[in-house]
Amino acid sequence: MKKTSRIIAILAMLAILFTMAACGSEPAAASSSAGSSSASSSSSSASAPAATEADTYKIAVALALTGGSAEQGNEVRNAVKLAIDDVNAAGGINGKMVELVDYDDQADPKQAATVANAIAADESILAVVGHTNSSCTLAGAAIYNPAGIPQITCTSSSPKITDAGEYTFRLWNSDAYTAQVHVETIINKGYKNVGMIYENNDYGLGAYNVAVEKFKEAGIDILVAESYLLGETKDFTTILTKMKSAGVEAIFAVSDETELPMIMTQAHSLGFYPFVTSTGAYSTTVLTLGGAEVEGLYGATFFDPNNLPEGVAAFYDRFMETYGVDAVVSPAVSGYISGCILMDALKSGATTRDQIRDYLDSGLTFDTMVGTLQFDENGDVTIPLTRMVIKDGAFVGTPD
Amino acid sequence: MYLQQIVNGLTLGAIYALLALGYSMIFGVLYFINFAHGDIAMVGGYVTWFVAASLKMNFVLAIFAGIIVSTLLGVAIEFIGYRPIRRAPKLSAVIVSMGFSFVLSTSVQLIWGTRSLSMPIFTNVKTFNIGSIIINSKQIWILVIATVIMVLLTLLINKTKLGMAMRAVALDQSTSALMGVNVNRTISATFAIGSALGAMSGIMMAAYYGVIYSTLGGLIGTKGFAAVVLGGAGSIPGAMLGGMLIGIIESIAGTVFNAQVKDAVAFVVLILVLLFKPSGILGKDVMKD
Amino acid sequence: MLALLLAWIVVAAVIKNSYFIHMLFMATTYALLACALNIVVGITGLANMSQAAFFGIGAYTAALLATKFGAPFYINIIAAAVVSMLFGLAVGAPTLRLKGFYLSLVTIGFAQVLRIIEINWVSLTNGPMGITAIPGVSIGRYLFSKKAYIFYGLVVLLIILYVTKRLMASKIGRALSAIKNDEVAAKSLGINITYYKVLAFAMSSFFAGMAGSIYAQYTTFVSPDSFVQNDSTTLLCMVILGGSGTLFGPIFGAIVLIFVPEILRFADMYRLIFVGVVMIVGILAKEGQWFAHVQKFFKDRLTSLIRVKSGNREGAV
Amino acid sequence: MEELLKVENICVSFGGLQALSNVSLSVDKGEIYALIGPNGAGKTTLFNVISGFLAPTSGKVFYNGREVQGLPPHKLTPIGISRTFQNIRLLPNVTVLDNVRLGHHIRLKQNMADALFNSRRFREEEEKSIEDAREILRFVGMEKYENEFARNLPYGHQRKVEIARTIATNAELLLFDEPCAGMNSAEKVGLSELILEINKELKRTVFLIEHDMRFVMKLSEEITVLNQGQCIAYGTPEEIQEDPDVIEAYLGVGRKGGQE
Repeated sequence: MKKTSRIIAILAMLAILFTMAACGSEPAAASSSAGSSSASSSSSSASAPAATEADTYKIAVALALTGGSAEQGNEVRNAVKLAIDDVNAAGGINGKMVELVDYDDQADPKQAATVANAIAADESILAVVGHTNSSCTLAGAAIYNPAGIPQITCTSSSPKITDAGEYTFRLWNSDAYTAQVHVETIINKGYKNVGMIYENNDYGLGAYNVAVEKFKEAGIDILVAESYLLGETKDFTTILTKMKSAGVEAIFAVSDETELPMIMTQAHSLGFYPFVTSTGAYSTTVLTLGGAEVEGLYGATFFDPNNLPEGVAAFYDRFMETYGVDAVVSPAVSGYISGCILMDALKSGATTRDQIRDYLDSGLTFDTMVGTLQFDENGDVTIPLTRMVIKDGAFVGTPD
Repeated sequence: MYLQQIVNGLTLGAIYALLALGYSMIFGVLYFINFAHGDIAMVGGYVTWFVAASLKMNFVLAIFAGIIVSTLLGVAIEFIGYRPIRRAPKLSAVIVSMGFSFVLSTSVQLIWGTRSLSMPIFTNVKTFNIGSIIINSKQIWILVIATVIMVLLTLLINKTKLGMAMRAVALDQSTSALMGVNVNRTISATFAIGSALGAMSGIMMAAYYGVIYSTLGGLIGTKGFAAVVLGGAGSIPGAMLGGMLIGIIESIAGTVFNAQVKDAVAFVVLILVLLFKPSGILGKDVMKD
Repeated sequence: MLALLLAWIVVAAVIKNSYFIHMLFMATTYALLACALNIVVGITGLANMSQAAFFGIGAYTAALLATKFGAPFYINIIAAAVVSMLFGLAVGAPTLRLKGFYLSLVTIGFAQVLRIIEINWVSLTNGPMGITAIPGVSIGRYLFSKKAYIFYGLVVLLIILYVTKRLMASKIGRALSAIKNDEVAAKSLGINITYYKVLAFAMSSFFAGMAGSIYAQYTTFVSPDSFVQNDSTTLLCMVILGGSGTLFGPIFGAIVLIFVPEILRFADMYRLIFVGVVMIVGILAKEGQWFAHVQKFFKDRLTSLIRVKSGNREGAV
Repeated sequence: MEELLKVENICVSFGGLQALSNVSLSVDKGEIYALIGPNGAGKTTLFNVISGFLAPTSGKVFYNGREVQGLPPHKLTPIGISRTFQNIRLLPNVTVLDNVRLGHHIRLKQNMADALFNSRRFREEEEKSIEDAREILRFVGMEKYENEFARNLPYGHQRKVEIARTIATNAELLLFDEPCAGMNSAEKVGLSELILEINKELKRTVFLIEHDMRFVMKLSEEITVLNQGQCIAYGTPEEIQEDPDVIEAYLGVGRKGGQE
């Protein structure tokens, strides 16, 4: 009995291995699409016009759809989907539909490498939007670049991504610029006793370094600066008690939309009411989680919420209606823009991986809802930020 | 400032203690750490959120709903997962409990999404100044409720027939079976009570921070078992003491060092206790055969 | 069994698809880690829940040596193994006198503390950003292709299997299995329990370090996110589901737990539930009596007039 | 005769409970010595002290004139002390032969390198070990079962295998903790013959705990009686049988005399 089951097990293993060998030349069937009939020869290199034989254009999203950063990942995925749906609703491109393939990296670089390989192996995939966390984006870039797949990340801000390779593009601001905007908010308000809370990752550390320098230029020393682990630290009372006893008046918080309301709530429950400006403020999650506690919170966003540029309002409405949510966040905006830019590339006739890369890198300017963007020689963009404040439970643009 | 940090630590400690009690009771009867316990606590929090926020019902009702669901869940898990392998190596039970932890946390993500949700109970916070210390109404509520629960539990264990049966089973299963104790029913009851305490801890945690999120189970879970080891595995007063101490040690460590040391300090305590006094403060001798 | 290994080699040689190459590499790496863990868990019966941490130590060691000193791969793999083993000794020596479940808690605590160190010691580990651009393995002027790493891993896997097999046939293996079966009896026969436990721990972490070095040079990128508690848990499952204490069992476990979730990738989040269910049902089925238990339950309800006395024996072996 | 084991004023207390107080005795080389006493008298505790499983609270143990109290078992077995357990501790999932071979552990010289490279020393040693183990199995009459898993043997046979394992350690002093517990009278006769053979032919000193009075009286040359952690009598079997204290100790706790 035991022996039989063992033999069966061995046979099953052999079956798996040989199946792999047999379909070793076929694309990975990991997509949500119905059929993977679009098998193409494995010998064709990335630049070969393999995909033109397929009846759809495939774009992949490789994001944290579950796990620690799933919130951002799903926003971006939904936004890209919307951009693609727009094109498909209008009859597709050259008569072909655009198909979105989802890959989940679970915010784990090992998984990111796995899905990146799956994408690289699927010759019909033309470009990737992803990943969510910088560590995953870098792990993916190590595979996309040699394989020649254009990659756009919509949320990763690590400075290392700048040099990740010529196929890696970023539609998101660098740490330095973002931090500078927030530091200036505090300086302009005239606060001298400053504290800082930041995520212990490349994003937070980068912002911290910029902030120290900028505050120093203004003659301000940071009294208390503490980092915390994203997704793990939920109790900020210790940090806040320290700040309170140090006499901190203003806090620059490099925190995401989940932690920020907790920081505010916990500060107030200690009877501590500092001025706070934060990178994570512009998100309705902050409003729903924070309620009255986040009144007066400052932030920065791509555009003045009271004065939405043309197209943005429409995008907002559609996004909220399609996904049954009552708000839109910044990653969704950058995700949507990424999707649109890729659609533009396809429309322009760039229908291979290399053609899309060349299109992105051609120095073209893109007219987007956040203004005119252009990828620089490193594949980065700067999206101008405006300040905003939470007033009566809503985001309001503010000049200071 | 240290006094203030101790007050903060005590509040967290009370929450850890409730969770640790469940761990410890289950450890007492089955001799393994139920890794699904933190997730059972989280489910309690989510159910409470669902009833209070989505169904817009009274928060007391919501809390009871959370506790009941967790209790049933705990009993069901014991029945399906642990009872059949009670005599198997403990490592097998540990793996099964990790499997349940996976299933529960992922199910919660599927049902309620990965976004953090705002917990609509105890939102009206007032703060009181006592000398240099500030204490708020949430903290008072948590401390009061936790104390009441602990007193009731102590009475239950020491004064009732069920409590006696639990202690007997913890001491020696086969002998207590011979003495006429229904071992299966007692273990089920232990899981029920332990899970209910866990749910209370999960609900309080969510209420304290004002949000509930899908990684809550794992986060408080680890603090909970650190508290169990510190207090002494299998000991009820030990779990209470351990929880409180972990809360306070965390706050102090966070003050002296930084927030990340604060998050790691529970593990450092765990290791040190196991190295130097594996039986914990109030536990039975674990080195004995 | 030989057939499986042969098939593995043949498949590795034949496949071209980079995704399958990657999957096969991951399966090789995890098989390696699981076989190493088997020495501690399967043969000696100690519940080590920090295998991924040793994997990480190896990976970081190799990453640092390769990036900072440009060390060749053979130095990397040996240094990774040795450093990981030293950590294994540091954790093992003082804690191995603890009983099973306490030991597993210490290992969990160790892994967590290590992770906090990885994240915070930015000057060494580059913190949460991880170490990037780790040079790959090259021999002379030949730079390893991704596929070559499968063979690299297989060579180490064969070494582990050989070492395990030889040891199991020797005094050392008999002592380890005596410790697993009955510590008291082992003691009474003059076996130095602590010495052999530490030895098992050291060997296991030694090989885990090797796996880490291979992995670091393969992915060219390491970060704390890659070596988390879930990985340790999964590895433990691989060993136990595959057949703890057997020579090849952990390889089966690794193959199943690497490929099955991958096949189910289309199922999105449900696959994680599936992994949990595999853990539960796998163990329950393995420990047997599960169906008997269910059957008994209904039987008891039917004949509910008869009171079940001391039902705790129903799970008896 | 030469003194092999000497126990001097041994005290053991667990928490507040005094398990042994001032126990002294001495076992001569080549004799069969018995320790008797009612349940809970502290007999196994004393064995645990002698075999290194328990450090005494105070007092001394000498083996061959060397002070050994508090040494761990893995240091005591090599110098010549080996024991069996009240509840048999064979490795259930290991063959009878390998169980006995475990007794060779301390004298095998092979190291890891020998094992890995299958050196000549390794092969010779392993062959020798198998031969020796078979020899011992033949001696205890268990050679038929060498490939059986220990768990499949009947109780009496398991006991013999456990004894064979202690012989395999080459220890001079063998401690048997209730060797004939749970055996029928035929088995007991066989076992007592075996113990005599071990004593006479293999020249091992045997120190045993036993409840069965007939068994003890027939086998042992000297007896010490423990009650409630104290020595209450010492002497030859004849002297013990007539000692009023012993009779009272046994009657006082009911029918614990051992006749089942």
